[in-house]
Amino acid sequence: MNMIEERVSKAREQASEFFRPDQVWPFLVPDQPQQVDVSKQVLLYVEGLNLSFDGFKALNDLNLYINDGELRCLIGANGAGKTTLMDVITGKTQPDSGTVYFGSNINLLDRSEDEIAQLGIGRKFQKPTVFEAQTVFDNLELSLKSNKGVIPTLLARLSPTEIQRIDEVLNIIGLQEQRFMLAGALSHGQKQWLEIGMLLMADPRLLLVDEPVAGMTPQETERTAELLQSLAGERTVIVVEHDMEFVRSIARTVTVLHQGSVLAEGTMDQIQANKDVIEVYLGEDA
Amino acid sequence: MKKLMCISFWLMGCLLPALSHGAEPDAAEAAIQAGHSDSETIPKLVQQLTEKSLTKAIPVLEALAREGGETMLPLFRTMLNGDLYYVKATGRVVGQQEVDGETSYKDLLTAEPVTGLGKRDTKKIRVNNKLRGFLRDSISRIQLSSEDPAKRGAAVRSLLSDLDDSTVLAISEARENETDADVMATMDLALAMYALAEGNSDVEKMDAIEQLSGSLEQDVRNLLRQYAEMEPDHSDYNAKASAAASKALSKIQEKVEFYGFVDQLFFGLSLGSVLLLAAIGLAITFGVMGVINMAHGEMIMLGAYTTYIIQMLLPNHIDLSIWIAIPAAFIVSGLVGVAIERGVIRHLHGRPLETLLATFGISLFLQQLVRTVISPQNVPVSTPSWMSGTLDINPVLSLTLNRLYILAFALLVFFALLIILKKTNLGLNVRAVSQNRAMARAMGVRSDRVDALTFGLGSGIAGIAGVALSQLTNVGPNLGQSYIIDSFMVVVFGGVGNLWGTLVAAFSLGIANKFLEPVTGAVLASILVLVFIILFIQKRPKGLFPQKGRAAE
Amino acid sequence: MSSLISSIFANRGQPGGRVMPFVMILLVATVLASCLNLFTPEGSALHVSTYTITLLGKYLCYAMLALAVDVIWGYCGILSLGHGAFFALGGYAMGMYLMRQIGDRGVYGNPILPDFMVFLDWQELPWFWLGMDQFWFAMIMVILVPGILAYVFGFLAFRSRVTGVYLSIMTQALTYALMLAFFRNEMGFGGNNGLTDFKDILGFDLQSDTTRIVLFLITAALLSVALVTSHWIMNSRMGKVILAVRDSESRARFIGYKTETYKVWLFVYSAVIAAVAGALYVPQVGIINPGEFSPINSIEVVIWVAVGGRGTLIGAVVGALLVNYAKTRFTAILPEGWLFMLGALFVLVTLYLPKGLMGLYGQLKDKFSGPSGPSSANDRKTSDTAEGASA
Amino acid sequence: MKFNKLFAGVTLALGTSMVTFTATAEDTIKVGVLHSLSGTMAISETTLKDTVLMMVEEQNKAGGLLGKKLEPVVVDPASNWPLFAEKTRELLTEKDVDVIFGCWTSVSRKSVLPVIEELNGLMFYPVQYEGEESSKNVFYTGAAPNQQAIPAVDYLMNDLDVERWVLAGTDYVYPRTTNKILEAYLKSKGVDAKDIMVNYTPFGHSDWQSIVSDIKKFGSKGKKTAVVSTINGDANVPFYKELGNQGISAEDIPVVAFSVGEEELSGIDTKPLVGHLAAWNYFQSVDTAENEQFIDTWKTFIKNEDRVTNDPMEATYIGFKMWAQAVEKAGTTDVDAVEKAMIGQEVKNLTGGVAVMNKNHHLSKPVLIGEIQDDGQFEVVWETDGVVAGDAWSDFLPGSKDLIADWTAPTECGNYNVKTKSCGGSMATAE
Repeated sequence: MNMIEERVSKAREQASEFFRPDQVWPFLVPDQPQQVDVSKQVLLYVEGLNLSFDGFKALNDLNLYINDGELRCLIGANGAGKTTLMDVITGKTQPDSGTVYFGSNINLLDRSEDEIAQLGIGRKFQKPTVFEAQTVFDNLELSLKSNKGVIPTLLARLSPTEIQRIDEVLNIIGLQEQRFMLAGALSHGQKQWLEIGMLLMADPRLLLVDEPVAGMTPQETERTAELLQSLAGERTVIVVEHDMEFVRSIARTVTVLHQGSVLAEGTMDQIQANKDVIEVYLGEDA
Repeated sequence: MKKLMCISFWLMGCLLPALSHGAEPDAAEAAIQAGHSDSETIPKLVQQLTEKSLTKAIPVLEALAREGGETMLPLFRTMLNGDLYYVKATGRVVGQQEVDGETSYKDLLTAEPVTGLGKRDTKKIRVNNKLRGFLRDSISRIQLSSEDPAKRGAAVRSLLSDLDDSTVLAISEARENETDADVMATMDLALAMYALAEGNSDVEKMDAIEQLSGSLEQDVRNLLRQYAEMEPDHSDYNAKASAAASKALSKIQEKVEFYGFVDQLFFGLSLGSVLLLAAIGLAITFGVMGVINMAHGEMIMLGAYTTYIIQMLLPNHIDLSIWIAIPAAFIVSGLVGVAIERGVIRHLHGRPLETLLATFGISLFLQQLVRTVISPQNVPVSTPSWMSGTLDINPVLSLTLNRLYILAFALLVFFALLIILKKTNLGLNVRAVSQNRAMARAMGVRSDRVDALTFGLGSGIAGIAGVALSQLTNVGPNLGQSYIIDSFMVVVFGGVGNLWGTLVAAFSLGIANKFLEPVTGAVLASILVLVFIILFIQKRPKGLFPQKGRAAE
Repeated sequence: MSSLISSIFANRGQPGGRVMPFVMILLVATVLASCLNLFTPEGSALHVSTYTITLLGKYLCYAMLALAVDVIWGYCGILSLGHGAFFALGGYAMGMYLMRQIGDRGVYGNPILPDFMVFLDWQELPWFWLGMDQFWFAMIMVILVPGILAYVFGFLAFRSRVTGVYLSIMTQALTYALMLAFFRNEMGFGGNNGLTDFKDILGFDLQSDTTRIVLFLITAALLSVALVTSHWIMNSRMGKVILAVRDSESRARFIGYKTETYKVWLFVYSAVIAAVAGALYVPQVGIINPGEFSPINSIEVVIWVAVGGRGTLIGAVVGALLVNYAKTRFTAILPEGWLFMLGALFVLVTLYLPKGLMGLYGQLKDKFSGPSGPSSANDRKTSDTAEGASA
Repeated sequence: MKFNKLFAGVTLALGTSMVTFTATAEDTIKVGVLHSLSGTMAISETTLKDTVLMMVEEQNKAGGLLGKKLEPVVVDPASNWPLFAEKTRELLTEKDVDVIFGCWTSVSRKSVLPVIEELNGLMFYPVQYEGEESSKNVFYTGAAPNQQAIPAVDYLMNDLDVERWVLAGTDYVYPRTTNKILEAYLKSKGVDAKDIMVNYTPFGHSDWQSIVSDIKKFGSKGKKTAVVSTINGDANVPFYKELGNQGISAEDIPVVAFSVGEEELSGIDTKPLVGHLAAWNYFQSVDTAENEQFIDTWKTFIKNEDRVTNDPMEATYIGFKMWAQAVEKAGTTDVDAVEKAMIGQEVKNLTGGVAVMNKNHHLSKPVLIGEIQDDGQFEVVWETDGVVAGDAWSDFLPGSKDLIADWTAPTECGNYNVKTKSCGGSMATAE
């Protein structure tokens, strides 16, 4: 008897909760663009991340904090989990456990790739991926920060400010001459630049850059270093790179990954002096 | 015991396919020569067969059976097979035989060969179903005294549906001298049925019901049902017997339902084995190489046509033809597969959608080729004698032999393939190329050769599947078309690149289909299965057993 | 200054090609043919027979279907082997309307039930036939039913990222399942016989030449509308997103486009074009039956597109017209040879004409007038990567 | 832009080339042949095309018709139903044929019907079908259900004492209708509803295990059982094979089929079929002088000793002969005149007796039942006394029991309702 009463009252409670006049139902709440909360000066929180593929631990209790406006380099041997980490941050892969927060308020694991991109996290792939069948200009136009719903996109017209913005970026990446060339016809280095340009178009808060100078000439590498350095401060940049010279030239803080977790963190000099690192990573080179 | 019999029977079927023919008629002929019949009446009666119309033939045959007894066996058998003729000119009744394409005749009463007759000189003595039924019954009755216990048992069983005084008398006489336990049990059953049907005392009937209650024989059930459902105003009504009968019936029913379930399971497994055979070649070309071969169905078709051609070439060795056809079909389809790979697919590497279109074109081409070269009609493929018939477990459960063989064959092919891929050098190369082409090439694997061989292997196995399918269904230009969608479904459902997945998928789809069919009907069952797969793939895009890890991305 | 130049040239190498002149030619040709049918005497050398008109009308419906396939295959890399299903569903919706229009003129004279239902002893109209006697309702159904099916299928498939070959096979299974279903007489769509023996549409006699001409012109007009709309979509930023999805879906996602939504809506758009084509097809050929669902029909459409040149709107239309015209001609001369030809066409086009006739035209132009721009020089390469991405 | 000009040229060229000039040679009578030569139905229909060509050749040898030669016009509708309508229009308007012999499936006939009525053509349809149709412009020379199904059931009931019935068919209109008619007929004969089992399968069904096992169970209830099969084409072989494999012989449960003829048997291993039955109006094995001559002519014409003849071929033969006679009688090939002259025409059957064209455009023919022999031929085991008149509208269907067809004055209606005394439906308004 008691039990039934209890249940009825509980149900009534639930029902009244559901029909509360001062609230809309959760599924009717419009998606509000959330502001990233960086009051703690930290832009990215990665905590306790675990991920395994068929028994192979790609990420092993990984913890990483990136400050707002920082330029961070990630280094590590192949299979250390660098790319997998990026996959997790950008929503491509779901971890087995752990949390990833953008600012202190946005849980990235709840979101899909495109939502994460719209939050202002841009990613450059290891292998340059641009839309090869379209012109450089179109590539940049597509990357504009704009409403990316179907109907707005269908009706979108380039405004003068947007065209100006594209020109600006074309200048930065040095591809004004090639603006009407198909992206597929660009050289490897130019594609890398174009991809970085596409990231810039979106005006991102956080840039994840995977091996930006692979296959570049020394001059191009130098320009890339300059570019990345100029970005830091206003934006936050995480660079994954194998080229130690390049890392040294840009990095303020370096994080070393090994077997899916953080091995060491510090300035380049500190890292190079770190025993563990010498053993597992630099040791191989020496 | 049954299991043992089953296995030994199977082995015999496999090893001695050619031996099952032609031993028995001679024994019966010897009996004729001993000849104790009335030399006057029998030939006269036989003569009447050529004159009487079909409806009047039964009294003549009855008289013959009465007069001739065992000596009539060859005549009855020949007539049953439709090989009884008479010479137009003389009216002499002869049996026709075909040996190695040669037609010969012999007198059935004297067993003397009759020479000098051509096909035009004789006319067939017609039989219809009524006559066939009668002949079969007579043969059974005569065979009650056969040497072979299995034959005696079959004879009694076939008489169960038609028990009359004379039959029962014959059975009870035979019962006296019977030594074989199984046959004795069947005979007792027959006598019990008779006692229930015609008996006088209640005690007798109750005993009979008691005796019948464990039997699965269809005729027993019908008889019991008669009693169980008998209306109270019926003259034979007996409340006690009726209750006992319905109790016995429900006991039997439980068993029947169980065996019905087993039967359905077997149907499902059998359909699954067909799906497995059809899909397994695809699992290799699609799963391992990533090539969509829409001409896969036509590889199956080529295999089936190879069987047909082998049977055309060896018309007198149907029993052997399958054994020749299996390697032949493998080679034919395999070579065509290699040719397709070298000629077309190689040029479309890394463009799977294009491969799909090109191979679809090839499939149209091959179909039309068969139509033009062979015939647009279906072609006849015979079933070897060792593959026809059933394996009777009990009266309600009998498994058809050809399905049983195909089930075993499908599993054999599957495991052979598994071993090839796991243990041989070719398998190693195939797996290497499928996982990382560039690296395999760098290691010295000749990837183009491996591609051609893999494709040949997949196609060859499709050819073998064609041999099996030729035993079940039409062999015609459209054969492949009807299996291609199902094959794709199986592979996709199981998970591309996973042979075990294909196995599980084939059998689960087969069984699901067969268990749905009684509820929904055949069409709706296949629609439901298709819709289920479509939804399933949305849920798990990589199938039941997906390949995991970064390599799978 | 530089921004001005950008805006002018932003549309260079436009994905749709030049479509307006083509539409003009199409419309002029159809109107001309119609006039020649209506206003010239039968024996005249210029007379276009009604037979030719129905034939051309059929071709135009096919062209529209090809356009639908091209929109998703050529531009978005989704190879649908089941577009015949949407075509047939549109056709069935139209067929149901036409069936209801027969009224009591059927052989059994039943004012409500179509003949095949009387035949099978049905007592009342199934619920899904209700309302189909209203033209507006039927036309909504023409669009709604295939549209919703495409939406549900696309939503499920694209959300779970079924792509490439898997998707092709699933679409094939979809149309195959529908074919089996429509073959069932219990479904209430006339089983194997389908719907036929139509009398009139909106009160106009379907057998009069004028009605035929009007249907023919409407088909041409709607094909033009579809061409222009598709052209507009493909030249908008959405078109660029669609190309981006085809060439590198993950990149598109990482710059913030919800690609599955784009794919779903494009799929629905394409399905609706196919459905409208089917709805126009039925009154012109006079019958719709489950054979239209058969997977081989859908695959044939793909080859029309491939022949014409995928990724160009005009190519799809031209391909459909050419292949079907060839089919009409060759089956008359050598019925047995047609399948050989069709088979060979599949193989040769995929091997040697990956961009179809429109691509061939580009290739030839380059050969004779020298390399004129970067776009054609890179055709081959881009098509390769396009495929790689869609795999 | 260049391309567009080019394309414009091409379209114009296409357009004009289709404005075909029909060279109207007045000295021939054109005979249209509308049978699929490719696609799924080509297997069956190609034979009928050849039969018509043979009949045309024979007729021309005998001096043609009305002093003119006959000229066959063959088109290929490719087993594609809309294409049947299109090709009919082509035959009637572009090729100006005087008569069409064609169609096999019901759906192809239904597709052709509106066109042939619109353009007032004349067609002969040579295949057994479900009935429920009579068009002014079509003559049906194949069997209606009462000329095949009902006699077959009578035979099973009276001669084989069958009490339980399995009606198994492919799921399309012919089996559906035939089974509806049979169900009503059996019930009218006092058969209980639970002694009838109806089953439908899709086209080309190949896995018959469950259904055959159901039939076996259904047939093991102690009453004599028979299967009435309207299973179509390709599905038959696996069906009979499964029957044989599950040990069901023709004596236990005979199967009587309406779609299995000599032509179908020539493509299969007949061993499992021996003893099963088929009902037709014609069997190749029937021993008459006309038949012998027909078979000889056929084998010479087709240059193949192994080719067989079958019922639809006889129907084509009868239809062609009747048409020729009607044209002679009318003295013209004008459709209306020939249509009037057709009614009452008589042609000797190949199986003996005389076929008569009735007022409802259906034939009166004898019905034969044959048992399948191991050489792929049939042994006639039963035949009707005299001929049976084809019934366009079945008396056993509620929708059509009051309908008759009568194309003579004053009725002139394909679906005349004898109760309301009115001509319902399309045929009346089309006049």
